[in-house]
Amino acid sequence: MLTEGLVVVHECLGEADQMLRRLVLSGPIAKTAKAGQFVAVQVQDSSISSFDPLLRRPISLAEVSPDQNEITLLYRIQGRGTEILARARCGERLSVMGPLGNGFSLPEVGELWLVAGGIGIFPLYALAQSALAQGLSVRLFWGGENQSFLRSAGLNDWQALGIPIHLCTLDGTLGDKGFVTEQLQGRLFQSFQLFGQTKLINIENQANNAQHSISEQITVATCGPKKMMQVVTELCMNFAVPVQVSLEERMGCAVGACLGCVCTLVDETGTLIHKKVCQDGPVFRGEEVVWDESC
Amino acid sequence: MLTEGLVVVHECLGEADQMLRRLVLSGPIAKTAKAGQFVAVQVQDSSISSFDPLLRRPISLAEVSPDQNEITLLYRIQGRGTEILARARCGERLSVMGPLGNGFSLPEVGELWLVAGGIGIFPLYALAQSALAQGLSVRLFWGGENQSFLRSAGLNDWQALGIPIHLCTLDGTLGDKGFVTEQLQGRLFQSFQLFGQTKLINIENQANNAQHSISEQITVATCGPKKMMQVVTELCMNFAVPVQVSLEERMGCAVGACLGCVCTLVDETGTLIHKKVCQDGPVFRGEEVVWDESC
Amino acid sequence: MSHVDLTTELAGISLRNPVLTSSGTYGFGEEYADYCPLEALGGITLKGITPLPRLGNSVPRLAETPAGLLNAVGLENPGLEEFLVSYLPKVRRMPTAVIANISGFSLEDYERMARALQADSGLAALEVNISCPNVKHGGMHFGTDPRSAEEVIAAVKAATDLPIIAKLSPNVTDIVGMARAAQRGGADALSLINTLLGMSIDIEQQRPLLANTFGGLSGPAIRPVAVRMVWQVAEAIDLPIIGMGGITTWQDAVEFLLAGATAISIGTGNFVNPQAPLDILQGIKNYCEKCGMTSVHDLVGLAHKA
Amino acid sequence: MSHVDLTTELAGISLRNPVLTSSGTYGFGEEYADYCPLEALGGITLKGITPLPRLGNSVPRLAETPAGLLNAVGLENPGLEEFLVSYLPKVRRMPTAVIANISGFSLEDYERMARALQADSGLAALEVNISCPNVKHGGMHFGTDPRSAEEVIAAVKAATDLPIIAKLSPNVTDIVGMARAAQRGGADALSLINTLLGMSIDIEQQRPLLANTFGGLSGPAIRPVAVRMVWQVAEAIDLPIIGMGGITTWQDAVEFLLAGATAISIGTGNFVNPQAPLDILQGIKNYCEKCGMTSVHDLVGLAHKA
Ligand SMILES: Cc1cc2nc3c(=O)[nH]c(=O)nc-3n(C[C@H](O)[C@H](O)[C@H](O)COP(=O)(O)OP(=O)(O)OC[C@H]3O[C@@H](n4cnc5c(N)ncnc54)[C@H](O)[C@@H]3O)c2cc1C
Ligand SMILES: Cc1cc2nc3c(=O)[nH]c(=O)nc-3n(C[C@H](O)[C@H](O)[C@H](O)COP(=O)(O)OP(=O)(O)OC[C@H]3O[C@@H](n4cnc5c(N)ncnc54)[C@H](O)[C@@H]3O)c2cc1C
Ligand SMILES: Cc1cc2nc3c(=O)[nH]c(=O)nc-3n(C[C@H](O)[C@H](O)[C@H](O)COP(=O)(O)O)c2cc1C
Ligand SMILES: Cc1cc2nc3c(=O)[nH]c(=O)nc-3n(C[C@H](O)[C@H](O)[C@H](O)COP(=O)(O)O)c2cc1C
Ligand code: FES
Ligand code: FES
Repeated sequence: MLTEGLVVVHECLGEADQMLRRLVLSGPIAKTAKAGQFVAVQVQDSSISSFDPLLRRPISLAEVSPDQNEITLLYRIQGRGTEILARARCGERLSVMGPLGNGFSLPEVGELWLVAGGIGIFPLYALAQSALAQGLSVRLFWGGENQSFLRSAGLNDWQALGIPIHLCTLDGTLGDKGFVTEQLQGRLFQSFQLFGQTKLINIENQANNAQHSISEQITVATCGPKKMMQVVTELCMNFAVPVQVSLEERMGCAVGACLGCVCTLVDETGTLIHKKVCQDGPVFRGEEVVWDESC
Repeated sequence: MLTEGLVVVHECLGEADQMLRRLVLSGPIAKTAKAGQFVAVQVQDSSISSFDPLLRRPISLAEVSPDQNEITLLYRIQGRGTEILARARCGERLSVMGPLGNGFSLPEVGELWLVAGGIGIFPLYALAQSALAQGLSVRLFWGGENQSFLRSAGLNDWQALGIPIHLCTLDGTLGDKGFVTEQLQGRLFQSFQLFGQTKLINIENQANNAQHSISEQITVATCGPKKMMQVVTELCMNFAVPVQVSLEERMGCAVGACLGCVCTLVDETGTLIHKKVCQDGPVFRGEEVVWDESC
Repeated sequence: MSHVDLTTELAGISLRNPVLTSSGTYGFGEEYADYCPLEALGGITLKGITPLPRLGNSVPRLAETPAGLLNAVGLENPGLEEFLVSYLPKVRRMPTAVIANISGFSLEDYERMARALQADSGLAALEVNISCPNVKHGGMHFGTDPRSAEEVIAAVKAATDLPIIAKLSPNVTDIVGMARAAQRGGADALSLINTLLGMSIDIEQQRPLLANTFGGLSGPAIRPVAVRMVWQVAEAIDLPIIGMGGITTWQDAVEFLLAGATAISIGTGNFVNPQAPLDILQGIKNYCEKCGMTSVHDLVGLAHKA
Repeated sequence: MSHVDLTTELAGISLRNPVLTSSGTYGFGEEYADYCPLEALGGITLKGITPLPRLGNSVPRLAETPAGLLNAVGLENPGLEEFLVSYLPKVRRMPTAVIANISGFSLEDYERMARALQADSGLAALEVNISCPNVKHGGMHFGTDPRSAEEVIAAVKAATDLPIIAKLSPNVTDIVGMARAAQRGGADALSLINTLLGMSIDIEQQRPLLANTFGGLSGPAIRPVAVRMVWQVAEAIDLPIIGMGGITTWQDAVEFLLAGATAISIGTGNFVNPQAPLDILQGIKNYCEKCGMTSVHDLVGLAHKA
């Protein structure tokens, strides 16, 4: 769907130096969109005819409000495109394609564990809302640069959801000092009721034994830096916990027509195949993703 | 001089369908600028880095207010560049080069006749103000599409100057129906105190006899469509009245470095030469201009 | 109620209108269905295929440049066999003219594909890509040497009864020479232009941005080069031209028609505006009406005559 | 207080820094004085001169395109004699390296100009434009045929004791072949690239927008093509390169240095930002500092090594 989204809110999110923005667009996209999908936004008011920057920018849906006819996009000013986008004012119209791609799939029952790195948190909020609405229990693991970032990027909103939250920061200013994957690993151990200093590699067999019980209870969804998602996936695979990952790639068409945004997966037969992040994703089963492949 | 002009006023001029705008920029350019000079404006806020459209747009100084540190630009939305310019809001900053080129030169004494076609009126307002300040008497001949245009393009402001004004429109909705050059011709005849049906070509000799008296009294300055300025120049030459014309050409550098904007003149020896509209003009002695030349 | 005849004859094919979409930018015809109904288009050109399946290049495959796009997809495609089995049957049901685009690494590659694709396949024509700059030792060779270009077109022409469109590379000293070679080879029409070879460097990483180092430059940035080549070839050679390269608005499309293109094709422009083909078609129609023309064909090459 | 050594050696010339301005875009060195002090620049390249004065093409000579500019000035210049009399004396007093740019329509033209311009003239080097696409039967011939290019460079080299910079046209199939030809001819350095041949049609008038029909495309639009050519030539040939084509920001300049250019030159970018050379110089310096480099030369070609 191609629509002209009306800018109804466009504001700084948290501390100015975090360069985060909240953009609410009014339009019919809200009617059909779901968590994990994204839109492709033209960064200048659609009445301006400029071909520089040329391409639309993919931004995830952070919130979908079908009743208000509104979608919320949260983004970080990263380069030229988002810099220009940040200048859009209320009342302007931005050309928006979407909703695009396939979102996350919620499990029927059990726990949904969200693992976010940095601004990877943004698409997970819509997912948490859907999951809670469906009666799932949700748990968040979130790592960021520092306290200022986490607070700016919407920690309060998350806390308002009343779910268990595990935070960590690189500098230790909030939550644990370190990586979110360590917290995830700890919690996975705990869920297996395995304690002690055992290295992950040593418990693999034990984990496998326990796999049925845990994999039926927990689903992991993750978004963040590729490296982080890779470790999250490896951890989950060790515990036979299904994991959904939201990938990013540079996009041209955003509808599957140009093959610009492929990622490499391994299919059932063990063959390497390409899938399109825009059309087949951005959410994939972590187990299928070939993380280090560059073919 | 390269400055960041602060947009202090940006408004529609007259009827919306005339697509005219008034843009007042605050900055040091006002200190040194004179009537007939122009600026080269970047059409998007200088914080936006877009190379489409690539070039600056040349716009004449319609008013220079050194005391308020302000310059006024009047322009018509003509294409992509001016369309984007029209979106600039108060508080934005536009990168401005200027003042550029050589302005009109005022005679020491006598009468200054201004002949404008359409939006060619814009640079003449600053000229009229300077001339009046210097004690010259000023007379305006102005032709436009129709009444709505003339009123939109600032007729009131001109009337407020208290000078004699000869108007004409193509559709006769205001002033004479027809061309401004006819009015100019009539008035030139009158100034020679020649009446009757004599065709211009027949009175050339008589005009030549009278030339000293009249050429010492009247100076013509004109801006408008090329064809109009050509006829104005021919008329003036017949009466030996000095005429200054303000030319337009597509510009690259606007400072004389690229040779993109040349016009053809004939020098004292009769040789065809090129001059740069941006640096040597935009105001030239009409007598020198080779109007039909395309070399 | 329109009084403008938009139908366009090209290489013996009858098109509903002169607006096509370009190979590699419009997938296999279905991806843009939500934005632009196929039946509105004059035709579509499918993603380039090769005899064997190809995974193409690593990512990043795309880099944005001022008013342009670099791509180095590397001819990812399912291969001829899979194309015949899974895609061709759909083609028959598509409510518009469908042009297949073939690329190869040897004369035999091209021949093999041409033999497999005949008029009874439901295809309207075969576009022969002798210009893809992304594949090492690939199409580039055929696309820059007139003799090879003539050979490959002649081989394809002999192998199929479909009309042949030769798609030329702009990365040559003499585009007219290449067009002549294609004509000698028996091309029924020419597609002009493919992408300009370019590259971009990531100054943070201090290495080429595209995994493939080089990529093909497309989009509005290259339009002046494309219009020039269409103009030059139209002056010199009597073959219909499908003009492309940076077309994003109807004004761009009209520019190509005036320069001598019989039809126009939209590539990167679809990414900018997925409804570009519709907007452009409407714009062309309005322009013809404004000029008092009864057929879009009256525009073709008009700027040469002025 | 800078710790970055910006001095640049190029074809035996010592430049204060690697930032030059391009022929035809910077007049005869004085036009931009209000915006950019000459002493801040590494050097300037003067408007191209020919043996005889030329009035050049009719207007319009310029057309804006997406992120680009078409120009068809047609080598308007005062001619060699007037240049020697009126301009050269000023050159001596200019507080930066001044490079003259010569164009011709025959081997003799080039020779004659080279003979008139020697090291004692105060010039730092001679840039030989074998690429101007605007003049019918003009530079184009020398710029697209390797044999002619070699001949003209050799003739110039023999006629003057100034260092010779060969300025190459991008409108060729094989830029490396042209660069090799210039090297065989004795070039001390290469300027890459001149403008891409393009055109634009006025859809209101239904005729070419430029009076000359064709023009040279410059500006950010062509940068990916220019970077690619600099990269290819730097890989293949051991001559210093002055990189140009679309440089408007310091990031662009760094891209060319990383691709293998020893110095960079700003053309159309001056029109966009008349202080571009200053901003770019500062940006390069900051970038070097950030990377912990003590000399700008450490950047040159770095992206090849990664
Ligand atoms: C499916 C998807 C969802 C996304 N959701 C969000 C979100 O919710 N919030 C958010 O802040 N960012 C999100 N991003 C990343 C966002 O698209 C980039 O930050 C943005 O495109 C950068 O554009 P720029 O012009 O500011 O930066 P530039 O660096 O100037 O961009 C130059 C080019 O690179 C592309 N590019 C740069 N970074 C990325 C990237 N990380 N991924 C893909 N393309 C990139 C741009 O699209 C553009 O073509 C998402 C990306 C994808 C693929
Ligand atoms: C010295 C000078 C003073 C001017 N003063 C005024 C003024 O006070 N008010 C006003 O309304 N207009 C003025 N103009 C004309 C104004 O510059 C053009 O209307 C404007 O450049 C059109 O830009 P655009 O992007 O809207 O149109 P487009 O048609 O999209 O422009 C495309 C290109 O053509 C050039 N161009 C188009 N028309 C003209 C033109 N008539 N002259 C020069 N270049 C042109 C543009 O600069 C641009 O490069 C002046 C022009 C010159 C040369
Ligand atoms: C992502 C992408 C993939 C392309 N793939 C092909 C291809 O497979 N075969 C081909 O002949 N041309 C291919 N092209 C070239 C286009 O068909 C077209 O000739 C070129 O992009 C210029 O047109 P444009 O500027 O409108 O995109 C591709 C272009 C792009 C941008
Ligand atoms: C208006 C104009 C005039 C030019 N004149 C010349 C010239 O006389 N000699 C020459 O070698 N190159 C000439 N060039 C080419 C530039 O020097 C430069 O190679 C080209 O524009 C690419 O760089 P850019 O994109 O930074 O402008 C001219 C370019 C422009 C825009
Ligand atoms: S962006 Fe085109 S296929 Fe995904
Ligand atoms: S615009 Fe460059 S010389 Fe006038």
